[in-house]
Amino acid sequence: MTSKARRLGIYETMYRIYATDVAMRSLITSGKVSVIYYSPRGQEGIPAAVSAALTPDDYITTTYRGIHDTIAKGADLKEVVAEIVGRKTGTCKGKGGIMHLSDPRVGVMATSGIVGGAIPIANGLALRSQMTDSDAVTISYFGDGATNIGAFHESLNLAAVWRLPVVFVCQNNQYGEFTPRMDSMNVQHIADRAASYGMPGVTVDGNDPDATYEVAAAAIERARAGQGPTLIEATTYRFMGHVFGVDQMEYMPKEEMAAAIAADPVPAYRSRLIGDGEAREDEIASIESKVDREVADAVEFALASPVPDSLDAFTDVYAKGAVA
Amino acid sequence: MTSKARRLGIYETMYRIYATDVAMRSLITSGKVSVIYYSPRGQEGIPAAVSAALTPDDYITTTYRGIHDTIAKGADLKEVVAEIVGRKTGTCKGKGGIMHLSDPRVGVMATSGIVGGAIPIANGLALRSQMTDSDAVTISYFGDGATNIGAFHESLNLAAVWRLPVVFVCQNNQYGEFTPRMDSMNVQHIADRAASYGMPGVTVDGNDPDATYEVAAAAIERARAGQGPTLIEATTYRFMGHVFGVDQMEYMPKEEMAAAIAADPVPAYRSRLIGDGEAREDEIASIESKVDREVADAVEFALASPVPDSLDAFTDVYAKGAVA
Amino acid sequence: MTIQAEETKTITLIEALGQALDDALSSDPDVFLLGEDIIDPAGGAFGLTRGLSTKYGRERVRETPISEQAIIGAGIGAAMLGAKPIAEIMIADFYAVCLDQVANHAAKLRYMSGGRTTVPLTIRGMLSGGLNFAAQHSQSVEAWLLHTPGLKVAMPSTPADAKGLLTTAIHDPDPVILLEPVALYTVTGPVPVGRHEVPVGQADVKRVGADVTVVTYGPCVPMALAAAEELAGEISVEVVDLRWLAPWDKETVLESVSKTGRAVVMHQAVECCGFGAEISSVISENLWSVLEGPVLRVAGANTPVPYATELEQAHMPGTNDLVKAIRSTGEWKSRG
Amino acid sequence: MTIQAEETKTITLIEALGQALDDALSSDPDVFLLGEDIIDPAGGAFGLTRGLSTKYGRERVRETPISEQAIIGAGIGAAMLGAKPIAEIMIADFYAVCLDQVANHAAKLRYMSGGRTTVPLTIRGMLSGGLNFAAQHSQSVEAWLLHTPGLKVAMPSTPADAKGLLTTAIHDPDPVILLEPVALYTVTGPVPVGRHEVPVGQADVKRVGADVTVVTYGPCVPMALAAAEELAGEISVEVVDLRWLAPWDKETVLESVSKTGRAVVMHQAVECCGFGAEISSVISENLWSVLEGPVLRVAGANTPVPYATELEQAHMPGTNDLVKAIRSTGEWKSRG
Ligand SMILES: Cc1ncc(C[n+]2csc(CCOP(=O)(O)OP(=O)(O)O)c2C)c(N)n1
Ligand SMILES: Cc1ncc(C[n+]2csc(CCOP(=O)(O)OP(=O)(O)O)c2C)c(N)n1
Ligand SMILES: [Mg+2]
Ligand SMILES: [Mg+2]
Repeated sequence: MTSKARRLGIYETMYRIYATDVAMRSLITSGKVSVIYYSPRGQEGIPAAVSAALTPDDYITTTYRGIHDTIAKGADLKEVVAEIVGRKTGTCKGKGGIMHLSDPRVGVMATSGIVGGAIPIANGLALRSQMTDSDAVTISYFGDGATNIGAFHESLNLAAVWRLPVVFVCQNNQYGEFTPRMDSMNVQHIADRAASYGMPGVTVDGNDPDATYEVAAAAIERARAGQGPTLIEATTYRFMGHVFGVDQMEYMPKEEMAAAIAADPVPAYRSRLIGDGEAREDEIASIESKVDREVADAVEFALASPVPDSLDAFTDVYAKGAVA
Repeated sequence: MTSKARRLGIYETMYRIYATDVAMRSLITSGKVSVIYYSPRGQEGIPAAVSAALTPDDYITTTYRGIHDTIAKGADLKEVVAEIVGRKTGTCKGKGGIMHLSDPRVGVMATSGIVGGAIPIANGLALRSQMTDSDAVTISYFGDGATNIGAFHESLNLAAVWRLPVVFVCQNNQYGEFTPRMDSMNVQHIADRAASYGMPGVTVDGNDPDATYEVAAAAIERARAGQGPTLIEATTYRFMGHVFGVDQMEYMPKEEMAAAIAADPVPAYRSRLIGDGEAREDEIASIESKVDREVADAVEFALASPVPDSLDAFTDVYAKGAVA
Repeated sequence: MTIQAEETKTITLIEALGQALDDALSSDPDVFLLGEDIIDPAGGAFGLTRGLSTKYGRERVRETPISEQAIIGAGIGAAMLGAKPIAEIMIADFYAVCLDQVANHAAKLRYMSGGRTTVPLTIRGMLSGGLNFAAQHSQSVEAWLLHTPGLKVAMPSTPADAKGLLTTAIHDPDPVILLEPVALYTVTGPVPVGRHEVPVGQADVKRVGADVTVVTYGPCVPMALAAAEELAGEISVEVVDLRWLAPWDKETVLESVSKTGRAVVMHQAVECCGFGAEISSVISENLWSVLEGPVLRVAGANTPVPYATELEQAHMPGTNDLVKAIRSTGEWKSRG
Repeated sequence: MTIQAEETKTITLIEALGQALDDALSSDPDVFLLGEDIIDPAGGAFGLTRGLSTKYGRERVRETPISEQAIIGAGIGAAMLGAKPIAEIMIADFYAVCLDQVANHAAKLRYMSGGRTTVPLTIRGMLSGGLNFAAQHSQSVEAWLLHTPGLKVAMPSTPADAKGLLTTAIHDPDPVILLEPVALYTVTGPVPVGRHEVPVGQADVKRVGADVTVVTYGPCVPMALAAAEELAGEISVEVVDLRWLAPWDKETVLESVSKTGRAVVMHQAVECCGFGAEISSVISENLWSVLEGPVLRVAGANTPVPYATELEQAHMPGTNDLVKAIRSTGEWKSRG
């Protein structure tokens, strides 16, 4: 793939995430749906860049704030929106919601609502790839706050000891709920935590999709080559706070937010691509309108989809049979 | 206190631990008692040196393999032996056994059988000291294997963020049960893990009580002065394997064991003190016989003590009243 | 009813909890709070602790990293030295990440030390359910805790009880866990203005009746009262709100069932191995000869909690389920 | 009895478990083991896995750091991609350090994903108790797991059942937890030489009787058989060994109690909110009209498990307690 195609692809993914998020937020703000929603606004560049270095056979795990990771990995947009609005046609038949989006057909294997909860599982996916000599790589996405929980520590240690083909991507958006990162840890760079495991650690500007791509591609290559895991800290910012519409965001300094919005990765990357001569404004615009239609279709599909049958509550507990 | 007095005190403590361990093992080997027992043989120097830098008002938490830490902190030897052999007169009235020795009168606050389980509690003790402007320091003892469990990570991070007056002393005896340390982690020095928390980390030869004292005293001083926690890795070796009498120790290379025994800290420190002119052989011998009598008395006391009443099983669940 | 004829003010359950914390912080220097996101300006995920860090300082209202094991451990250790810490576990499902500190340490330290150490720690936080928060943020985990001797466990259903239970918990010499039904956070009711306690182990008969006893607690209490109201005239329902789940008020429950001869137990937790089974067993063991029929259970279905409203409603027990169960006891023929 | 008239060999329960692991490793390349200290030369804390790492290599018999969350997570992830991992949790008390992976993830992933992902993981390890291992190494924690929909849970009492349950667990499409009573590790019995399974949810009537049903499992089964023997001639006792606790064999239990009209449930776990309460409730709910008296429970006292023998014996339920309970059912007057 040419670098141009790749970069346009990254932008398209970013825009898909962006447009879906805008649509979701307007569904909520307008009162059309009432759901808990964790906006990825501001973090689009990270999974878009990482996914550009992945194949459909690779795997990811992510968190409640993982709609961007899930879309970037190629999950069906219709199903994603339908799941969040609680429909039978969603990725999880309406049983999971945004905290548990999963689409194993494209490698979205587990989304956890427990901070750090999916990190140990990422190791297991990578272990299976290692044991079956597949060259699939697993990406484990999580937040800065998650690096303070026990499961993070145990998992990075085990991945290093077993040289698992897994890349840990910490999306450092500077906050865990309402807690500024530096109130909860004493290290400037989360990537430095890799040293505890004898694993490489890299900090990259997560709002720079090109830089993020380079770092991710190198780590993924390393993992694929059997050289073991890497911890990537991709710095970014969370424009919409923790839970969209609920979080008052008073704890986020106004100047900090203003600076972050000024560095908004979506328009910034758009301008850069145009500036670099990768595409003309109208070419970008036509990608965007294609995506806008896709998103509009997804929303329409979701809202037109049936709600689940109440009896579905009793299936999928075990492999076979229903329980009462 | 003169350096001579301190060094002789450290040796006396080491010998007290040593003699108690010999007595415990002979009780078991002779079949006089049948109990699970985790021998500290080989690790005597660490708590003996650390305790020389502590006051009776300081606190410790430790593990199932913590009889040496408990004795070094000044717990009543009679009660310690009585507890291990399951008597009513033990530190815990026979309810705890070796995995749960506690003597809050001398600051032995919690002994956990869960790997890493007491580390979070050490923080709490230190927090109370900090909040009440007491200058007490808490020592949290644990093994090398424990540094791979989640509770270790969460606790060191919190201690650093809150600058707690706690010193984490990892007794790196090279094994966790039957697993060599380097099979379970990818870092040469456990002390390097301190960097993840923005906390100083020091590796010291735990078989050298003088070096260990210096390192511990500096860390304790730091903690007392409000400058926060330190992670100390004290390297050592476990002569008797995991559970005494049960562990076949086939997994421990013979040469490694031979080298460790050749460097046995108890006779080595004895010789060093004599060589340094701190005491004559006969003066040391008289300390030893004093301790031997103490240990003999403790064993006698323990074996002569009554077993618990079965109704005691139902008390101490809650503060007041018994449960059925 | 334990609310005395004293001055009261009508406030929400969440306000009552905040008030109990405020009172405790102001009256007892040994009290402090620790937990994730509890400081101002947000003051907790639902604003329960809002204002407290500003009033008492961040030393006594301590924000923590996302480290539940470290949170509980810090609470345990401080409590062992005489503090009265109040640790927040934001949502009850997160007991799964710190159960070792709760069940293997807080619950057992007194016992394992032969009574030499004590853990006067309070742990509190939301019990979710019914909010479309899905399988990992909606569980009622009280049975895990009730199967762990050494813990005291309470769950309020009214603002007054919330204040009283939390106040009692804070000053109790043992580890107490308060599970706060978030579904009831905005419920209002009269709350004593002064210090108010609900003695350990004391249930409250929230409605007196003659025909059937409903034993319940927490978020199901309003449903039980609604069911009782719906059946009024037809069946006279007594509603016992346990409030304390450990230790629980067997006396009050057995007295009520002695009178009615019929009992239905209701809780939001899944049925299998839920607290309802324990209550049912104890009633049967003690009142065999007076029971007109088996103790019935109305509880969550034995599935994880689903996300979409239609599914979650199907999973959760509701007023209708309870009404049906109560009615079915009426069909029993008296044995006598 | 499910043991067929096929070739058997008399071995210990721990050997039977080792054999099931060996057979699975040799017959199915998707099977692998992971856990602490499980490799040679030690082969596990009690030598259960001895020989397997030498035979199958350290890739398939994987020693891990002391990181139970990471162990279970690795098992979950590998299982989601088609492996049949067998993770060891050395002692059941340690579920407290990894309950989040077990209860919030392994148990729920199928459901939360609407059936798109599956976790054919086996978790096995010792259930301690009676060995003077004290409060943190002696707990019977099955009720925590049984209150968590999505898990299957089994406990053997004989070498043959141990082999059969473990074999079934390994090949089951859902997460299965096998709790192995270490007190029975050295018990011997005939074990089928070939592949042997115990179908999910199938109990075994270990002794046929007419007067009283004892429902039990795991370490209490030998006690129940001893009690039955002691009472032979006086009271005819039927002993139902559940083997599978989730899902459990309600049919067999209800059939037995329909016949006897009297039931005693026994387990080593503490009584409050133990599985006995669930069994008791289900029996009462279903067989009210045939019961001659309440279902009785014989269980661990509601205290942490103490260390010294005299204390631990007082805490644990024993054959004598069961005999007493069974005898007490004889005093009931028949209702009929
Ligand atoms: C174990 C656990 N503790 C607490 C929570 C509540 N919680 C949900 S998200 C969150 C903040 C996580 O921060 P971070 O890891 O930085 O991710 P972000 O939301 O910023 O993407 C918290 C505390 C949880 N879900 N799980
Ligand atoms: C959470 C937990 N997992 C496993 C065990 C079983 N276990 C007891 S001691 C031990 C080894 C600990 O090694 P280390 O921390 O190095 O301490 P040492 O015994 O060498 O002093 C293990 C795995 C346990 N007690 N707790
Ligand atoms: Mg964050
Ligand atoms: Mg060790």
